[in-house]
Amino acid sequence: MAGQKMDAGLDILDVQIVDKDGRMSGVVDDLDFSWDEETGAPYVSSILSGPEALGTRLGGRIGLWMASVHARLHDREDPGPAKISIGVVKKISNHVEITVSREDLDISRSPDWARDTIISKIPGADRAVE
Amino acid sequence: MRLSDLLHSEVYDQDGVSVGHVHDVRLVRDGPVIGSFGATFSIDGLIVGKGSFGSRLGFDRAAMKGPWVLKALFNRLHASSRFVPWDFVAAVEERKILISRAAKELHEPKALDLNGREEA
Amino acid sequence: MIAPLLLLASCVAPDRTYEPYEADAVATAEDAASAAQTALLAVDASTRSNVTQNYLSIVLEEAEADASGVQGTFDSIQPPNSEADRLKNELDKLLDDAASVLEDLRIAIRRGELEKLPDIAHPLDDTAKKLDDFATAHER
Amino acid sequence: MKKLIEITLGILTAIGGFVDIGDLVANAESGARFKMALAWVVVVGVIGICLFAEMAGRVAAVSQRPVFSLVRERLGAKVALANLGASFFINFLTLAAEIAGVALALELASSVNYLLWIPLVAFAVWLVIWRVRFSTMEKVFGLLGLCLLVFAVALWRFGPDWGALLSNAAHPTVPSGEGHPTYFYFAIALFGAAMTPYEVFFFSSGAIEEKWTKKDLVVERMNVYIGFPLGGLLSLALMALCSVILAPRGITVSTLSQATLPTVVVMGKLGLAVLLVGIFAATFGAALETGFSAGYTVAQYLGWQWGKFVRPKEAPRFHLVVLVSIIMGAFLVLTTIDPIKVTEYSIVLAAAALPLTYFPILVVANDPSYMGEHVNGRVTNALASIYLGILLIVSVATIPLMILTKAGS
Repeated sequence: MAGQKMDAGLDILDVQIVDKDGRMSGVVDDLDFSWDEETGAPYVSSILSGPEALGTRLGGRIGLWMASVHARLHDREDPGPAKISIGVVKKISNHVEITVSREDLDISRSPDWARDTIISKIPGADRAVE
Repeated sequence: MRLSDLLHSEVYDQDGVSVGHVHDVRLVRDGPVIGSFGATFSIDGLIVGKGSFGSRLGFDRAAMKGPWVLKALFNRLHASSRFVPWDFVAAVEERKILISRAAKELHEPKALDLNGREEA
Repeated sequence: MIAPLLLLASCVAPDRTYEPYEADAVATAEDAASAAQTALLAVDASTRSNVTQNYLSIVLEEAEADASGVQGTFDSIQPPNSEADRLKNELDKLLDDAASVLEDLRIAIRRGELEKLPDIAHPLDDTAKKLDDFATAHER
Repeated sequence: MKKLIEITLGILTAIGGFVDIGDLVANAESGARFKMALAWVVVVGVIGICLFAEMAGRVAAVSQRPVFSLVRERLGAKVALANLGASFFINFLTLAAEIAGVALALELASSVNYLLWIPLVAFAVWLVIWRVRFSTMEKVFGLLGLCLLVFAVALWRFGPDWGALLSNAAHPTVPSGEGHPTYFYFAIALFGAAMTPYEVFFFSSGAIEEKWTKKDLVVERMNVYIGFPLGGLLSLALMALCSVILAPRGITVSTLSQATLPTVVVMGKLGLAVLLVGIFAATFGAALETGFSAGYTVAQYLGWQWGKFVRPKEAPRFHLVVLVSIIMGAFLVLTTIDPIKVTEYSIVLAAAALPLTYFPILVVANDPSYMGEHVNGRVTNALASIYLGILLIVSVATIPLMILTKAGS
């Protein structure tokens, strides 16, 4: 829908992201803009999601704390916030639907500490209940 | 540049007079084609106003009718909102945006309908 | 932010004059009367219909704990003058009476002597009334 | 038949959510101290929870968005984080209180000290969340919770002067010896107990767990309009029982056993057995709901996968939050802190935090970009606007009243 308009804060910021299999894959914590080389106008190039992006946005002590806890659990040196290219977005409505799998996203670049260290070690973690 | 760099920044007109804070950023789908998404959104302009409470509740949507108490309250709060077309933006600095026009040249933002079109 | 508020809400300031001390005495008498009445009601229930011993023992233990708790709190407040001393003596006598019956009740129920409960509880009725009268007399 | 079974979702959230440890304590206490003079608050609370739970359920069924996701989206990351902090803390206190409630019910049945039951109860709560099917869990605790009907049976068998009860409820007066601040403090406690936010966290997330869609709106409304008023009636029956049996003897309620005493006096051993099953089911059900809600709120704020409709390994952080909350809740009550006091604080603080949760629900329920044709009608909006006013007044009045009345003592 060319020419369609929306208000970024109202319609996309803080919206749930859902992957191609309908699995929840984070929240739109921020948007990243690039500059169009011809017109010079900024355009949305990617969605930022995860504690680094949220931490920066929250600012203050809580934001720093959030980013540092995340960094410690994931043992990486400041990789910058996780990005999801706008190119893999399928639809923006009640959810932001994307065309790829959660595992293939930048937000899954670090191993999942909660899953690997704790939850997967409890019997039944792999069993579907329904 | 990130969306959060723009939101809540204070906007000053050509005479250095504050117009208010950025409540929201209006996007329009006319940007470059990226991946399967197609044409991406580029920035249409800034919605700027005094105070900031309730800018993201959706009461500025044309189709949002009620409850009337809240609708009336937020209409009043947002009556002073102004739309700053992106062409007017001269510089984006730390928490501060400078525009190249005078505050009085700005108009109220137009409400969007459910299909993302501005109301006449 | 909430923790200090909870502390503030629950802390007991020392009483420097007679009036607040008397108010504390009234509250103590009311609470002790409530505990005594609870025990009486439980014993009454046990005579009218069969109630499990487990249940009765919990109710009676809690009533005893309640009564000794309020007495302990009251005794920890320093009486500000001699008038308050007299008030304290009067109330302590009643509290002791209630406590001793409640203790006997607990011992009896532990031994499984359910049939003895009404007789043991009997004087508690009178004590509870006196506690009520005390509260009424000093209420303002 | 299928519809009948589906209504158990409503009955679970009503019995386990409406009547939980908070309602048992608040209704018993206010019945014993104020007779029926606070009955109107229960009615106001029931209408309020019906109104907002129906909205939250409808939003979830239509837009597939649970409550805390909306809170984040409408209030923004910062305000929603403050809300998350408050809601999570209050929900945590409630979870701890419910675990203690289950343990106290077991103590009354076994005379084994409740503290010894707590680790076992906490483990059982976690195990049910981990292993038992969502719908099975609802049915079991929903149906067992109906044992609380014994309150109504006991009241009827006691044969009170119905006219006097009604007139006391219709013409509320503050009894002598009680001040107005205490009266309003208890009113807030009852209101908070009736409208605790975890009910809508759970109800809306549960609707998504159950894969409700627009087609289920009729069932959704029946759940709310039958389930919650039923819970409210049971609360009123308990209040009335305490007002006719405890109040005349000057008994104030400070333990769960005192709240059970009127039923036992009237119904004896059998009544006690049924009542303890009912309290067990209601508090256990509410412990499940608050345990889930701990995970729901955090996961929905951060966009993590949540829910029992996926394997635990698919929602590891959600399950970790649930697990840690249950363990911490158990530790809190193991400190021998008075579980009744924890309950009181949880419902009163819940009352103070109500607008944070209910305001975003009201906003989104009016937003056609989510709701399409299913936006609120005029009557709903008129009522909801009045309630928003009430919620704001309650929220502002709570903390000052808490300090003024030394928490109702």
